[in-house]
Amino acid sequence: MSLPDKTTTIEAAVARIPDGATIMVGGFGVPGTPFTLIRELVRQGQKDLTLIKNDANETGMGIDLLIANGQVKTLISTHIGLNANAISALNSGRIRVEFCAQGILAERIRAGGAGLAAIVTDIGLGTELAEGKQVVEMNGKRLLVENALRADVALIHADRADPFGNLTYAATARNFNPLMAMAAKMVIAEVETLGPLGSLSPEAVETPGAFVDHVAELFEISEDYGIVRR
Amino acid sequence: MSLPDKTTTIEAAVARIPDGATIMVGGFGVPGTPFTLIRELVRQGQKDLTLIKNDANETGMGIDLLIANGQVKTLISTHIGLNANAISALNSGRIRVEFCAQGILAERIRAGGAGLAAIVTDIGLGTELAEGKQVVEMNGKRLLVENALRADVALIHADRADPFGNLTYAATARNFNPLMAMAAKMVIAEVETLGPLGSLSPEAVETPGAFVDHVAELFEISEDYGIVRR
Amino acid sequence: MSDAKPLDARARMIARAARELTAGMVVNLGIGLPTKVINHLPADLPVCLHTENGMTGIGATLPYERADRNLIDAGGAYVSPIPGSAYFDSAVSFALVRSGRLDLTMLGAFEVAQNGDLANWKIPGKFSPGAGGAIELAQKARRVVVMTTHTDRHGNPKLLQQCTLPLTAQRRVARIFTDLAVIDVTAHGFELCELATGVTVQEVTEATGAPLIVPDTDIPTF
Amino acid sequence: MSDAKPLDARARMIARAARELTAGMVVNLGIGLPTKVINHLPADLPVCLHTENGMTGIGATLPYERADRNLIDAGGAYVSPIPGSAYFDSAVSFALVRSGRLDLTMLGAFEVAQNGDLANWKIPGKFSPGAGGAIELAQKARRVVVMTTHTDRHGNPKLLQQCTLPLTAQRRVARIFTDLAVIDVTAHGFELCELATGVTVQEVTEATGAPLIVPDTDIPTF
Repeated sequence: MSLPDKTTTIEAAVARIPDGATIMVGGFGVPGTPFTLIRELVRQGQKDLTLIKNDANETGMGIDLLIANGQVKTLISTHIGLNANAISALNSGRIRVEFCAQGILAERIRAGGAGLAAIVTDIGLGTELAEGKQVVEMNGKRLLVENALRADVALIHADRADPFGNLTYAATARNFNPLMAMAAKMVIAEVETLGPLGSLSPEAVETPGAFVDHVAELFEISEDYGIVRR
Repeated sequence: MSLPDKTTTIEAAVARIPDGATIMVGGFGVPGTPFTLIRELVRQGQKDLTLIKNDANETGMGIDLLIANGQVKTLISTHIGLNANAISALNSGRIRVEFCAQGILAERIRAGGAGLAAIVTDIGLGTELAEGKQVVEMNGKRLLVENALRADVALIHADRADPFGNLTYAATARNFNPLMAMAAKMVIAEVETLGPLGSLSPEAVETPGAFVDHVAELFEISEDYGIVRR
Repeated sequence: MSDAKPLDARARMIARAARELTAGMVVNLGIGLPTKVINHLPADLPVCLHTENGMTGIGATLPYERADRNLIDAGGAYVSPIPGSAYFDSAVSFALVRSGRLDLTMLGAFEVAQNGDLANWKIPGKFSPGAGGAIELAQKARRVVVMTTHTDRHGNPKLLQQCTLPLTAQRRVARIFTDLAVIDVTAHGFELCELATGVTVQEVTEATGAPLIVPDTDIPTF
Repeated sequence: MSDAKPLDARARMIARAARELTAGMVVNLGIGLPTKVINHLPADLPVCLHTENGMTGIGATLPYERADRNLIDAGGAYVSPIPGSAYFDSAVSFALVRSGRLDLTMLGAFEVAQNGDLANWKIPGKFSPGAGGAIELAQKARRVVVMTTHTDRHGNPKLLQQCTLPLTAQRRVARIFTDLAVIDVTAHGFELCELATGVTVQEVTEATGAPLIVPDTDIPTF
């Protein structure tokens, strides 16, 4: 037995994304953000996108380029405070933003990746984040039903990969990547180093390749990925 | 800054378990079953235990010793077909068994470890496993609410560890261990190899030590852990 | 499949079922008979085998002497990794099943109904060991096929109008491989697709506990 | 703390708050002021610092020249590992928070009410960037303490009878470290515990927007 080869190019992978897609984008700040896939999505210009991402990156970086280019309709996020452009796009109504508590966003994505319909939690009770949410009663306590999130596409940044799509991540560049890599119909991973099958120990794999559809090696690590001097 | 030292002995760790405790026990078949902790629990004789474990091991092994010794009141499990003693204990009413679909047991434990109240799923709809379960309606569909599981104690078998309780697992000895290691008030890990702080790469850690309370090194890997010739 | 001597009915069924696995699939083979198809897969076929206790990329089964005590499949067989294997916990393992990443599962059966209902985990009063992972595999794999003897050891049909035993999943079985035939579950009921060598349509019809649609065309044999 | 020159009020507050961390704790220090307590922790104190973007065992903050581009804390500072650090994904990170493994979180505040309500994430019409991880930290850490200036930049009190801003969490704040005092949230409201050097009880009372319980005993200073 062998394992299927899923390697492709950044261009070909992104070309599979249609207008109107819901796209999960990995990353928390710079680490783990798939900047190259995002730049290609800007170049190809797909429209009316719904993005799901922890944060809006910073002005001029990452998904801010998609927002600035008018490609984003809705953003589901936890915190956009480092991106003044995103805040002004929100305030002017150019994009719609749904905020979610950070760990609950992680769990909703994970629930989507785990094939669950929802999670039940007390997080947000007594705050405005609970407003309008479905409530369920368990053992006499009222709790919130937070529906699972799935996406048409997940854009993942991984450190190492093999052609089957087994992935590993560097340090805090994990964050939302392993979760999103389970939760989309089409999972595209840009990877810093692509090795042959067998180059990753089965114990080191963090995202099993069975979840991943397309693997594109980065032949250059652009400045986007570098240290941000504030 | 340094990190707390949680090393102890098998005896001292198990002595912290009271009668009547609910105990999660790692393992799927032999791999990952904490046989040494279980044997010490048999020796100390704590009573009226509720066990949560994927399977009942095989006759004369693992938690079968606790069942045979009359220490188990209730078992929450997915499949006990390899243990004729457990089936006869169930049939004669000596123990009560709650069956759960395997992946849903995993998710209920994980939900407990993640501080969630429940998960919502369609698994089991149309089967007798759905009987008596709480139902919630989402988007016109009836779904099952499966409550999260937490335990007083989790007994974990790990491959390598450091004194803070960071853990790694070998091959398919992972199974329920990383999930249970998040889901109990007191987490006790028996470990095959205990190294100093820094002996595990931060990227290799599968269970962060912050979830773990006690770490006991195994100075002997007994026959229990060996190959089973059927 | 290149055996010199003729295959017996069981081996023929297994070899035929193995052809259900095609390039690119992620596949879970149930404990027992379905696991046997591994020995009939071409060495160069790119498929990913999954086992619910936490592994993708299952390689050869190992004899006890060469086994790794920490590496088993869900049936307890000692297996080996291949280049590209991955290990993961039970939550990730079933996440893969429930989220639609499992292209195919091949399961054993006590009973299959003509609407695709499957019963394979419990015989009340006789056999109640718990469902393990069967419910999720049957309910969530993209395609569910069954491999089973056509009748039980007493000669009673296992393919029925309705299941009598507790269900594993409703309306999920797409195809059944037996020692007598390959049968599809269609909107109109069981439909004969292929016959085992030396078996007649009448034999299959008689061994089936529900109406069997027999196409007008030639029926291939396996 | 062994500085030769006297500490200013802000540094004194930070140094005092650092003493809230005791041996064995798992601690999340909020972005901004709370992060500064790191520099006041004894080198041999066994505590585990957690950051919500996925790390336990946070070591020293690094200058840009020596930073690892993939290793930041939730505030974006480049940090380093220590022996025993671990990296994990965002789901595991908040699992740790929500399941009771976080012994202490120290957060900033816009407002704290005398019943322990906290508002620290939104000023309607002015500042609505999203709550990030604040709600879960405030709602689920075993102990929630706040570090903040006693009044806002206009001199208005931040310790109030009731919060006016959208809440982060209800009745969760146990203690408040300010530039003027250490104040506990009790069943009866704010209670003065310690005074900053050179600050009088009257100054604290006047800067507090709710009744302040002042014990009869000597008030320690910091």
